[in-house]
Amino acid sequence: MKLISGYFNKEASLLEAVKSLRANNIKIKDVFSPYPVHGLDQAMGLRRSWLPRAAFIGGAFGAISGFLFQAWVFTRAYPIKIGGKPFLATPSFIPVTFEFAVLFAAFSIVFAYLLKSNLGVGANNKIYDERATDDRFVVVLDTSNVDEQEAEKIKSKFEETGAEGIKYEE
Amino acid sequence: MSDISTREELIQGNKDLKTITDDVFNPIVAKPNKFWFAGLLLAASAALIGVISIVLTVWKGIGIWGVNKTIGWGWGITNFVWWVGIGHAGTFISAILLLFRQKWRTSINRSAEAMTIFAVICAGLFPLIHMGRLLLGFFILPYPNTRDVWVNFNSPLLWDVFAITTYLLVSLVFWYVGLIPDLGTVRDRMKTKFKKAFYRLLSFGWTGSAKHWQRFEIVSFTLAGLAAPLVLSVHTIVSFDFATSVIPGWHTTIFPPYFVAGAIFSGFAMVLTLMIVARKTMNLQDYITINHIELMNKIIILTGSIVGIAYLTELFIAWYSGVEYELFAFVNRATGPYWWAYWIMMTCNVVSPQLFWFKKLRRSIWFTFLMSIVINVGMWFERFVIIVTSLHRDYLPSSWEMYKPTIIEVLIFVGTLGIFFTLFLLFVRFFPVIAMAEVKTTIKNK
Amino acid sequence: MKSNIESIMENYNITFQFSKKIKTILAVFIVIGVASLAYGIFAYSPTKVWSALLLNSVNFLTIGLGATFFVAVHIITQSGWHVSVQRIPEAISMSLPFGAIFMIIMLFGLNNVFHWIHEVHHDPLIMKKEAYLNVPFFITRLFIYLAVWILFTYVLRNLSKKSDLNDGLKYYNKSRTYAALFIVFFAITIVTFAWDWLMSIEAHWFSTLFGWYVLAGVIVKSFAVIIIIVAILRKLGYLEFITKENIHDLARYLFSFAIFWMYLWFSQFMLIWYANLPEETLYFIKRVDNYGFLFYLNLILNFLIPFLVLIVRKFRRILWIVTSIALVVFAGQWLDHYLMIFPGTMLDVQKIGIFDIGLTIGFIGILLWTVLQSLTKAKLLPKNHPYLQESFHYENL
Amino acid sequence: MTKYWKSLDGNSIQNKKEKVEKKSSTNRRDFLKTFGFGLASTFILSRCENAAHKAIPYLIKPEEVTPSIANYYTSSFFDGDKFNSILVKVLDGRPIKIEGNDLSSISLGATNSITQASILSLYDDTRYRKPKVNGEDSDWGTIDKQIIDQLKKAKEEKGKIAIVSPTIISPSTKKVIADFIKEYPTTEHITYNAISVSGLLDANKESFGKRIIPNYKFDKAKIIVGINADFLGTWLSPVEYTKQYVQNRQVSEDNREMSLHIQVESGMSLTGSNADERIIINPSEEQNLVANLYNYIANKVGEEEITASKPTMKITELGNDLLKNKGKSLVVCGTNNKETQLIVNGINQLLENYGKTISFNQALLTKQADDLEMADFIKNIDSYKGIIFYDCNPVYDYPAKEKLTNAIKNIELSISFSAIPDETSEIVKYVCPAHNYLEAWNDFNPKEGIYTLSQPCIHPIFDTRREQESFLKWAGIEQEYYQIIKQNWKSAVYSKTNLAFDFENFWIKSLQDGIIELESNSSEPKYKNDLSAIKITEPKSELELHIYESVHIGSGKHANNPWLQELPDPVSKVTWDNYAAISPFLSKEKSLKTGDVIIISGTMEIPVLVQPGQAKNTISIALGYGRTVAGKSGKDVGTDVYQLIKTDGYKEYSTDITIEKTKVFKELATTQLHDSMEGRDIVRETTLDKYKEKPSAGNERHKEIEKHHNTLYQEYVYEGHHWGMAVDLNACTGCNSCVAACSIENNVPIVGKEEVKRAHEMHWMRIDRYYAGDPENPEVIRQPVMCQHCGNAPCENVCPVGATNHSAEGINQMAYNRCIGTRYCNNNCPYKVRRFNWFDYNKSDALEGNLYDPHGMTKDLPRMVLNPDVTVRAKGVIEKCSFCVQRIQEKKLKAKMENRALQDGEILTACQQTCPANAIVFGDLNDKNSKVSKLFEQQRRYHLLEELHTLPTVGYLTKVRNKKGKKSNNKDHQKHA
Repeated sequence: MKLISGYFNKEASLLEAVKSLRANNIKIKDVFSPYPVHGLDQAMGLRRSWLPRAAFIGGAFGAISGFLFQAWVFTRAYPIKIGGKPFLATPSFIPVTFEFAVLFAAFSIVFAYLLKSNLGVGANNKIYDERATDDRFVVVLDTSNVDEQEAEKIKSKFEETGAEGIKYEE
Repeated sequence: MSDISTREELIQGNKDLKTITDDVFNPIVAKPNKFWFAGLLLAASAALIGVISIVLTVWKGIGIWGVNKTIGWGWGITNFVWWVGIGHAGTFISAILLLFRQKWRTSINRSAEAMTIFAVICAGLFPLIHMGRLLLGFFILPYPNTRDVWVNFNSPLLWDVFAITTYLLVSLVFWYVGLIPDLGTVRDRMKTKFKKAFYRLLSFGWTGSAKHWQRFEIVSFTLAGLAAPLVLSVHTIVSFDFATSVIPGWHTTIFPPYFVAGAIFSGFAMVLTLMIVARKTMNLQDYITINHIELMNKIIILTGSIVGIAYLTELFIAWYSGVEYELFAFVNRATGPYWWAYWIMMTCNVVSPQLFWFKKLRRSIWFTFLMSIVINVGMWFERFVIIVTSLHRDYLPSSWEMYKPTIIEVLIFVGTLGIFFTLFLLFVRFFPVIAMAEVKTTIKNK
Repeated sequence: MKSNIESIMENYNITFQFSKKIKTILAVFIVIGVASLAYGIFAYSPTKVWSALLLNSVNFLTIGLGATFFVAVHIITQSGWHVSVQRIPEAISMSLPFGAIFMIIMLFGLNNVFHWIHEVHHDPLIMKKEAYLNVPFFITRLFIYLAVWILFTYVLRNLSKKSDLNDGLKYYNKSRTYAALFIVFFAITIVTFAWDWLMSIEAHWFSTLFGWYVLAGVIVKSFAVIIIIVAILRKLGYLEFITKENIHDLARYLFSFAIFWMYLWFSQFMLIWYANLPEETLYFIKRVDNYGFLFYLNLILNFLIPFLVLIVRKFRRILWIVTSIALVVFAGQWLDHYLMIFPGTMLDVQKIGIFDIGLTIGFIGILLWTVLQSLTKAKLLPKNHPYLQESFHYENL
Repeated sequence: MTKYWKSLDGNSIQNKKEKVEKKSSTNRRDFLKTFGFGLASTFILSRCENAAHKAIPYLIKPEEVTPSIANYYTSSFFDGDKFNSILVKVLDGRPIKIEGNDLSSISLGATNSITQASILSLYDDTRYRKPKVNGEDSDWGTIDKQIIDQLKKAKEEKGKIAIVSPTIISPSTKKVIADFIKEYPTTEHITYNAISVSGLLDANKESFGKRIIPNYKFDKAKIIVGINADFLGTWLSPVEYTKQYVQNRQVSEDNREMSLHIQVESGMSLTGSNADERIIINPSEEQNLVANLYNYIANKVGEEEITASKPTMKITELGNDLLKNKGKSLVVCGTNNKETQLIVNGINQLLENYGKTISFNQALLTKQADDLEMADFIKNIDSYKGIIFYDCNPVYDYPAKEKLTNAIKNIELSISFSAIPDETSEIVKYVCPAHNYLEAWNDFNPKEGIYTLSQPCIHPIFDTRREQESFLKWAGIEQEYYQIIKQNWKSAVYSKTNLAFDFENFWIKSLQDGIIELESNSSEPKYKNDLSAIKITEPKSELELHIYESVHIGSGKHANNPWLQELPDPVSKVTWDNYAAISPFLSKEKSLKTGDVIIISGTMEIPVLVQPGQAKNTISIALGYGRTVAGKSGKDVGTDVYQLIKTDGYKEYSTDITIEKTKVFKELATTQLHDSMEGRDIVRETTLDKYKEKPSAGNERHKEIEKHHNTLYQEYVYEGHHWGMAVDLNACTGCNSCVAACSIENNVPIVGKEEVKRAHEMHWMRIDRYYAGDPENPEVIRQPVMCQHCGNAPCENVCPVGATNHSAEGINQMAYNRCIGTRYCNNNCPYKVRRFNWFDYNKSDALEGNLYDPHGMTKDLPRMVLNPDVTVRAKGVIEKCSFCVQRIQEKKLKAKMENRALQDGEILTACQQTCPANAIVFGDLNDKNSKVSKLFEQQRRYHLLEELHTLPTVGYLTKVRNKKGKKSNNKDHQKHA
């Protein structure tokens, strides 16, 4: 795989570069930045993430299962008379139901996020540049299937938008 | 991003991306100073004493505490509520302030969240060790067993189990999700092989990819959305421990929001205590500026006033209710044998925060530090007043008793302080204390 | 986004034009209200009529009050997002004097709704409360509340209006002090107001949370009303500068405070349910037993519907959906007041009928009239507001 | 209530009350058989170690023993002071509980706390294991030989021998002693009572020619005046008197009359605290007051007056009240002053009470000793060659300690029969330990015409021998004491009855009933008296000491019983100590507060207790404390005041003293710190006049509250049983017997003084005591509080593990095994009746080395007293009243096995069963005809803190005070509705 990457030290130049590359229909492999750059996802044309849905599903599952579990325990499994309260003591079940919902929702979204992003203990994702987590912005393009001319164009776009450096990788 | 000229820069010192990284990274690799070691030694010793006291309690029995037939909960649960309260600020800062777009939170949320987690750990200890039969404490979990007994879902103490566990786990996850990018930064800057491997493990393979960032933001925001009601629920449920009962002084409907306000109040005070020390010792004045302190002080006035209004509401309704037990409970608080605790509480929590209406005091580091201690003391006494003065004279005068803690109870409290500070000192040594990536988004010079 | 900024520039000087057509419609509303009132006086007991008047007066008053609170809170927190809609709560807050008039009219009907007024001399429990529950003090309190609230409302409104002409920051900074003072006064008086006018209807009953619970309702309602007015103005062709993000934010607050309202409702109910002390449960027993349907409907309108709909991000960004929910919540809050008042004042179980709705329509007519009238008095966008830009430059995740 | 027995010889022996049938053992063979079962267990018992590990199954099961089913044996308790007819519950060979024998006309099934707790002395770890010579262990052969030698020697030398004992009421023992004296004619039998009534006896002798205590009939009196006589707590026969007293105190809608009780006293006694009116006097005013009362009445009825100075207080009203109730009044006086008692006799005579409320039929025989005889003996003690101490401990409980001690040390032959080490047995030469009363045969004649038996319920645990056997042995009589009793009964009792057709049957019946009451209707003796010679003592103004008997510790004999020590004093609620009770007035004057130590007359240090209702210039101190030789529970607990009793002439229980303040503070272990009801609606009360008008008087709030009883959820409907309890506050005297019974029945641990100070006491029930009104003369009100078994129990809601929940029969139950000890339930209990196991009190913890057992209750021997039907609770769990669920289950099961419905009254809770005041009634609320349901229908019924809607199933009946038309001055706790 042949890669070309452009290095920027300003957020503005990065955005400009990404926009201009996209305007030229050049496919960007990935962009690396030390912090979430505002507007970069629109610039790159990234779709909104579906992750909140994981939270919603997890939360709904947590709430429903939490409530049903309590109701089952109190009315079916082993009904015990407690303080004269009804067996199906709905108000009493709300706090635990709520906690179940939040717990499941939070863990669902976090696990979904880690899995989807291939993050986790022992994950060894390729690091293109160590300064990308510090003060550099890196735009990486895959040039495997790209001809010379196109590659040149990329390079010129990088230079136009003020890239600090350009790196080629096999 | 267009300039919004009216807002001041959140951090000072005209930082750029590089200097921010340096400022946060350097303490991790630098050799810690004497104060750090001295602090750790002190904290760890205190923790050890606490652990010994806990072991003694479990072995000998709760009888070595000062609690008695009338006052079933004393220091133990007071400390529990106090610690849980402190454990509210971190998540409040990172979740609710995130939802309210209060960008200034970025300088303090990392350490505040860490503090939250440590405080919740300390808090969680107390309900466990105050059990008469800690070794059978697992009964409190609803697990299938041959006797087919489950737990009592009516019990607020059980709700606590779920609330505290959920809160601890979600806070931990929330905190760690935020840490991952910064751990990536540390990893990439780390030179020594072993440490690099260590941080590689911790950083979960973070690269800084735009897609990751996009998801990171949405996950953070969703977690904030979940954590915001969660943080309310935790102290609400803690307040239910008291409010569901029929004990005058405990059973009052205002408890849930008032406990939450009180928790945030005390939590911010603790954040201030720690931040004021940390910014000084770790040279973070540029990040945790006087503006940050002022803003936190404003939240302290707000929450302190809410607490104050709640106190007055309780007092008024105690009279208005026409229920003699209610009225007595409050009169007894103010004039009974524990009057001093009540007035410490009143002075520290209601009167003194009002001094922050003066801008000069709000922006005085020393005064703020003093106040943060005062408020923590006051909030400790609030819980003490609620628990002890309500119990010690409830319905039947024949059972009225006095409560005095034993040295063991005091040492356990000291022990949790030790645990808390030990963990915090280790945290500042090995983790980025400031959320670099988030601070980087706020600066204008990028 | 450029188009947005441009349009803002164009709209800087626009004020609302209160057209004849709208006035006619509102006049019809008011006529319906008056007719209903006349019918009510004719057909129902004075207690019922006064109860309905109390419901609508309190509802009316708290809408205006909630708006002032909204303005003040955003000033002291130095918020920016709301600037594009700020003139709407300001306009709503100008209804406050009318609300005050209704409250003063209510003074003539106190005997009909507050049973403590006649029982204070022989009911031993109420006798204990006489130091607080006595008519002169009650009326004095009302006048203090109204005077101070109206005073602050006008001060804040004027400072805001002045900022249009002059340096925004100067007036803004000035208004911060007043806003802070108002908040302090409001925080205490909204609670005592709730005790006076709502809790004391059932003078035996008490709940420490009650004041804050009413406050939560007022906040939710203020967001609902703002959203409704925004929608009306949009319909009439104004406020094109309002972005999806602004709507999203309003919806988010509506959503959050609906949850917060539910939280307080639950806290109050659950604690009373749990302890089951007769002195406290009597309040809920009346409502659950006699008004069961409305009791649960209250939760559906104020929590379940807004929660289930607005939890979806997409829906939070669609004005008509948000507006529908706002209307539901508005109705829900009205119902909440209904449930606070009627089971307490009326001995026999009541049904919501044409009279109640007609009267409310009348009050809504008056409210809209005053609000729209005030909107004509100032520009729709506070162009010198220091955080104006911010209002257009943020995104909701 | 008891075990149903098939009679042993196959004859169906019917009881008077059919449902109560009691075990008897017929003859020696049967006796042996009865105890055959015990051999294995007692063998193990005596070896103490490995007790539980070597249970041996029966090869051939004795027919009357079913493992885990209790047998009840009739017996009698007499400690030389007070008598009680009892049943002993024996389970698997161990006596574990004492109940009253309801066939006894004396106690009618009730017991007092001392009787209840006496079971523990059987298992007292300090008991002598063997006979001792000069403090060294010995054996009976050796010791008998030495003693007989010495006795013979004394006989030859005509040396005097004394048997010192308390009043002996056992006819057979008396016979044995007589036989012994026949053998050794130089022997004298000297009796003394630690708490003496010599003055009363001699006064009666003078007035009536009979030196006995008459039969007081409190139930016949419309007005009772007690003068320093704590007849409900300690005086003579308190259980009997309580039973009588409450008959006229328990009002109901059908019977709205009650007696008027006026108590004249110096210290606040249990009786005084129950009085409708208390008149406070210093001890020195007593005679003056009595004389003036006599004169007032004499004047009205036209009799001659005696010379006395002006009364120190108004007695007109008192006199008029008495006069109004001629023949229906009763004046009793507790003094040991003969003159005073003579005047009291005179008063009763003027009031025509003899033959009506006081009778010489069935006179009480429990105290007959003569102070002068004992004083004389002490004076001449050095002239004796030998002294035998029979069931007494004069070195402790006789004031002339030093003299006695020296004399005993110098005497050649000194013998003590004491079963446990005491001050006397410690210095005698020979200790011949007697059996515990539960191990031995004996008979008693507590009242004229009333004979009772006590039978062994367990094989003697140690190598001990009953006193009578020792006497017989030493007198050279080869006869068993058991046979002597039987013979004696045949001649002395059987001959006077026609209860059975032959003696064996009579004997079986006697054993089965435990009591035989003979008809007796001898005519009342004539009164003849001349009071004119009496010189009335003038009241003094100096500080006086008033020495009294405490309700639980009594004479001090049972001081080593931790159950008694831990029972709170009925009035002061102090445990584990005595104290100098001073009046609030004196407290202010001398600036003394509770716990300050003072020095009395330069000799003894004692902490002060500020006691409302105490006479201003009088300090009251209880006897029975300050034992120097006793087990851990009795030794050095409190201060001994026997030495302050004057013994020249009649013992004087009051004397002049001086006090001196010290800087020492000694905290008293009190179970109740707050004395005021704080104007709360806790105990509801009314006056008799108001009650007569309206039975709901004082209880108006009940209806009001019931009206507002609304709930957000349906109340549970109990099908089947719904257990409930009614407590009559008008009957309860606060004697604490119920607390003792409850603790014993339910294995409630002893925590000791230090823990009581820390409010860690474990009693499942308590008797709350409040004062109201003027602190110098307050009204006292009491309320027994146990778990209220609420239908809407706040405790149940909050237990995270559901360890406490509700049974289908309405009992708030505890699953100890489930409890994790959060104490949340206790916090949430408005009645604060839950108790937490702060430490490992009974060696049941999983962890080692953390036993907390200050009084050795977990040692193998005391542990034998545990009730195996009730779980001992581990460290860290909550416990509380269970309505004696084990008793409920037992009776339910029994009814089921007998295929019949459970009868009302069949189940008795431990507290109910022992209550001398009939204040507690337990039963099924679903049974509309049950006693408890009937009581619940009373308009006096209310529930504690009922406004909380906890729906307790314990109901209280309001207290009614007989206050004659006076305006109630107790606004303090009269709630306006």
